[in-house]
Amino acid sequence: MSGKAYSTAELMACVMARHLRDREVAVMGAVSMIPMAACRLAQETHAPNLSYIAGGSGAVNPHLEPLVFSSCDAENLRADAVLALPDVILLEGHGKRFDVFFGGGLQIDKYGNCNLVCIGDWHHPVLKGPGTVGLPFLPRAGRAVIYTTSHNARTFVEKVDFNSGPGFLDGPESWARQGLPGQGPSLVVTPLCALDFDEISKVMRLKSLHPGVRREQVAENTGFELVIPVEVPVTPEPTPSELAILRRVDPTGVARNLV
Amino acid sequence: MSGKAYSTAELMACVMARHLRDREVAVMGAVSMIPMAACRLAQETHAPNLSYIAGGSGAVNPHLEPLVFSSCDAENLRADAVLALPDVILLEGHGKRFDVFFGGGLQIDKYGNCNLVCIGDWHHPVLKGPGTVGLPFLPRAGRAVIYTTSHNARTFVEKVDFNSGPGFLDGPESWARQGLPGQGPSLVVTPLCALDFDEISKVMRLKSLHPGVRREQVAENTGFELVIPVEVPVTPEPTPSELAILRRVDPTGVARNLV
Amino acid sequence: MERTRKVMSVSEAIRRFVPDRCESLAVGGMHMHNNPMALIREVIRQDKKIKRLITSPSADINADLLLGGGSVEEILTAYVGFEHLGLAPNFRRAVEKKTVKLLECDEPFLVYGFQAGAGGLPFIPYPKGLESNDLHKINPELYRFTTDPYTGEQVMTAAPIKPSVALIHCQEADPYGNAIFKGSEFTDRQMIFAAETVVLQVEKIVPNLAERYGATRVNVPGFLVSAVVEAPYGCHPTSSHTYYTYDEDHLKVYLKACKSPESLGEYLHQYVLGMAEEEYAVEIGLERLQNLTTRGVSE
Amino acid sequence: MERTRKVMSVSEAIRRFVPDRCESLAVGGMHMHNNPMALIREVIRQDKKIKRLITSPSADINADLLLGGGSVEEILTAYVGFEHLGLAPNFRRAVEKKTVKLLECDEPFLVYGFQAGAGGLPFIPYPKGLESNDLHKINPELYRFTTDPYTGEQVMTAAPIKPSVALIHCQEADPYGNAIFKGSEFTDRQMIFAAETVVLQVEKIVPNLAERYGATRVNVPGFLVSAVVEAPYGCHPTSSHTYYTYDEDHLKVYLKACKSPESLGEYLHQYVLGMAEEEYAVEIGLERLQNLTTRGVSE
Repeated sequence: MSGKAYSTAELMACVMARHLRDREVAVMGAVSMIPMAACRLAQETHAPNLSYIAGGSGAVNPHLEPLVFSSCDAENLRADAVLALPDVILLEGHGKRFDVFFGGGLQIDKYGNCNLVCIGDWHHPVLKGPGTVGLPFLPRAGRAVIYTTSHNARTFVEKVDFNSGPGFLDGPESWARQGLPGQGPSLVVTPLCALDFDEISKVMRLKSLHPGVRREQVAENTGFELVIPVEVPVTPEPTPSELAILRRVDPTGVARNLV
Repeated sequence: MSGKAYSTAELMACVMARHLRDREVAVMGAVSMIPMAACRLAQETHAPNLSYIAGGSGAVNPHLEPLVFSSCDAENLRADAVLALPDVILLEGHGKRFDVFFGGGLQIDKYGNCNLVCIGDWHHPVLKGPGTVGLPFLPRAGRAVIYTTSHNARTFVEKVDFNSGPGFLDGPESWARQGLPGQGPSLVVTPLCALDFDEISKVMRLKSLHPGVRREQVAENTGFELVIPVEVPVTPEPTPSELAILRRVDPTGVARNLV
Repeated sequence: MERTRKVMSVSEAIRRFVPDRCESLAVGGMHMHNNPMALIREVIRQDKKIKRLITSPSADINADLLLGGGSVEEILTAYVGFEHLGLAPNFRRAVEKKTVKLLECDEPFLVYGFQAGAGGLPFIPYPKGLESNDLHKINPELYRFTTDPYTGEQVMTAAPIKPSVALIHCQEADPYGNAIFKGSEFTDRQMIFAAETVVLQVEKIVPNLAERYGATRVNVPGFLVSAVVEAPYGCHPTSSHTYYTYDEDHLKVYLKACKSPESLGEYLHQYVLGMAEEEYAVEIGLERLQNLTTRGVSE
Repeated sequence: MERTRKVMSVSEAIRRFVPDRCESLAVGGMHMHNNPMALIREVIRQDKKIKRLITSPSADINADLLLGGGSVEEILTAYVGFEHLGLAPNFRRAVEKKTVKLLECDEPFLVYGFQAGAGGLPFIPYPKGLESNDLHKINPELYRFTTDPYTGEQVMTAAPIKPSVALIHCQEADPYGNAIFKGSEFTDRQMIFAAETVVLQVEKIVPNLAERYGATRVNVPGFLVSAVVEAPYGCHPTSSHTYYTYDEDHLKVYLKACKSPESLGEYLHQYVLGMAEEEYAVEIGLERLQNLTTRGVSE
């Protein structure tokens, strides 16, 4: 994003941070540099009582400064507390402990289902993904926040080849039938835009366009028909104070330089 | 036990200690001063690789010196390692982790079943006992060692009013039907004698008489018909070196003065 | 914006977080150790009604005092006793006279149950052989059976336990509820994980707790804790691991007082109802408390 | 009598405790941290056949190297990858070319499974909603269903996992196998509890471990451990929490080497097959290893 005072990753972090509320508890897995920066940003702005858990490390409220690549890194253990991983998994199953669960996938479909398992048929995969780890817990979280650094039609597909991180499943009926404790996916953050989900159809909906991005560009890079409201606002740019915090938390650009 | 160089409790500790083998793992609950002394004695004599866990404290190989009353005492945490109690419970369920489980009861019956729940009918108890805690795990231990400081016909009954710590259940058939990982009760230690169980009938059997105790005395104080072999040896007295160790471990007589 | 501190007085904590009729109250501590007595005395003072009292696998005066001085409809427990000091007088009397409904269970029922409650697990199946005792016969509501889908065998189950409120003692906490057990954890950390609301009493509030001990030792996360009450000697007459040992003489005074309703009433007046919790330590005597020293663990 | 020390060389530990055909081998470590690489390299050197490889919820080079250089029939895993460095080349190739049988599961299947294996529990039922993904459809042998006896609903289950052998890295241990994790435990302690046999590699043997740190921090009991191997920098190229960080450059060398069978063969010759494990650190370079410093956690 040459010419801008901020990187796209920083904008994405701001979008996520603004979505988090005070007193909430968030959790994230591997490759979560942007969500981690977002959580620290939220804590330093409007959500001082936000708690977050950095994946497999079990660290509760890692102080970062500096943010590092691996969510399991010992650097995260400069924190408020540390849980053994089985305790984190226990809390993920509870259904009322985590307000926000950050997820993602090689594929993400129109109902917010994620796939980290494979492209193609599981028995004869075109590409074997790494595996789904904790994404099956998504339906037990208050809200799922989905993010990806690649917004294209290969990632955003009509239907995931393998559902490893459930969103609204096959749509509103199948979701309602489950009667799950969480509200399902609530926000999707990409390098092009922010998206949420239509309340009735549960289909992904354009929420705001990042500065300089056209709605056609989003539609072209999405492999299914998005809900696109008549008026789509522009994602507010990072404020100077947001940027100052992000750069203190991430001085080496671990998150900043991702996109 | 006036006139003797040792107390009955010390003799009981020696009987238990001699039963423990090197490399075994033993576990015990509350009010286990004699078993704890026995474990330390075994470690200091023939079983240096014995491990034992002091009840709810989770302490692995408490060093004692001095032995204290409560198995949950912080004093036990001078130890080799400490497990959280849920981890101890997990290991108790495994079926191959603990070779010896020390148990006891308000009532003990001829098949080695123990009762810590109530005397009389549970719905209208004559006496409400404290509760059974971990005794239901007895059938998952390699061997159960049962002990009591009161050998009388109220404690040793034909059939427990409530089976809260299973021994050989209703006898050999019901035991065999279960196909459990452990060998069942293997030793009973009282102020009068040591007992084991007949291999075929699974009924409690007199194994050795403590010095000065007559077999009639045991029979009179037992509320069911014991198996009594023709030859019953006398329990070997504590050796001077056993006594020296016990008194180093228990300088204030916490176990020694019990009986 | 400022982070919100959770530090408050014992009376405020109980008033705000224990409903007047509490659906289920879990009390931490095991045997005569780490009983959250400051909180429990305040529950009696504020005359809270407890529908179901839930204990650790081995309760002591934490449960017995509530049964003697408080209002408890039913108790889920695997043991109430005073270890080498004998049986629990109010527990025994209440059960024998049926003034309390006893939900009697074993230790794994509680441990598995807290685990299931904490993890949203529908139940925990028992290892084979644990159905061979008599507990499930008197408790068909608690203990049930289902099919092991891997072997086809019938297995006994423990139900999830989710206390409405847990009263727990930790040795130290920071103002945000991040806390540390300095000795044994018993099942207290499990109770924290399983409960809807957690009130912590601590010996000391340590603002830089994670920095001081290393965050890896701070294994109670503040987001599970609603209130932090600083109550030095708040476990008396039980011990607080690494801080002080139990007061055996006082426990004997208590056991003796429980022999008659009159003497129990006097005990309750002298140590519970007739004062604010902040006056308790003075009533016991500071010198006496300071003499309850432990030989100390290798910390 | 003397207590028996369990300290031995890496070659002796693997020779004695990993059968030539190992029914199931669990490898500890998560992502690029605490992988027991000294033990894993020796498993390849000694050409052990592994029927089933079992990983933590997120495996890395621990599994990928065994898939590339060893003999693995099937793998039970929830993730093999290199986090921000990309996909796992040998895992991906082996699965796509079907040279390994993949038992794909999710993180709770492993965590619940180790729990059940450690505790003799016949299975663990999943929280509701975790059956809404597709994993159980491809794995009906692993994921099954039974009835919740409290609600009558169908619930999905995880099977117990009991590895024959677990290879685990702890930062420090005493000569009897009592050990300590100085950073995150991941699922390594669970693997220790679930496995039949445990081989530990440590950065340092500390004879007075419990005295030094306090016994409450020593949460791996020696009676579960068969062998203790002192292997400084034995996690390289992954990190050992609080000791050193991962070697990103070496991991990239590895990933590049995996692009062809020839270059993988060269890598294996240079770092595994062509030397004893004791020479590995010298091959990497001591100065390089010493530069893998962490900023350090507040311990």
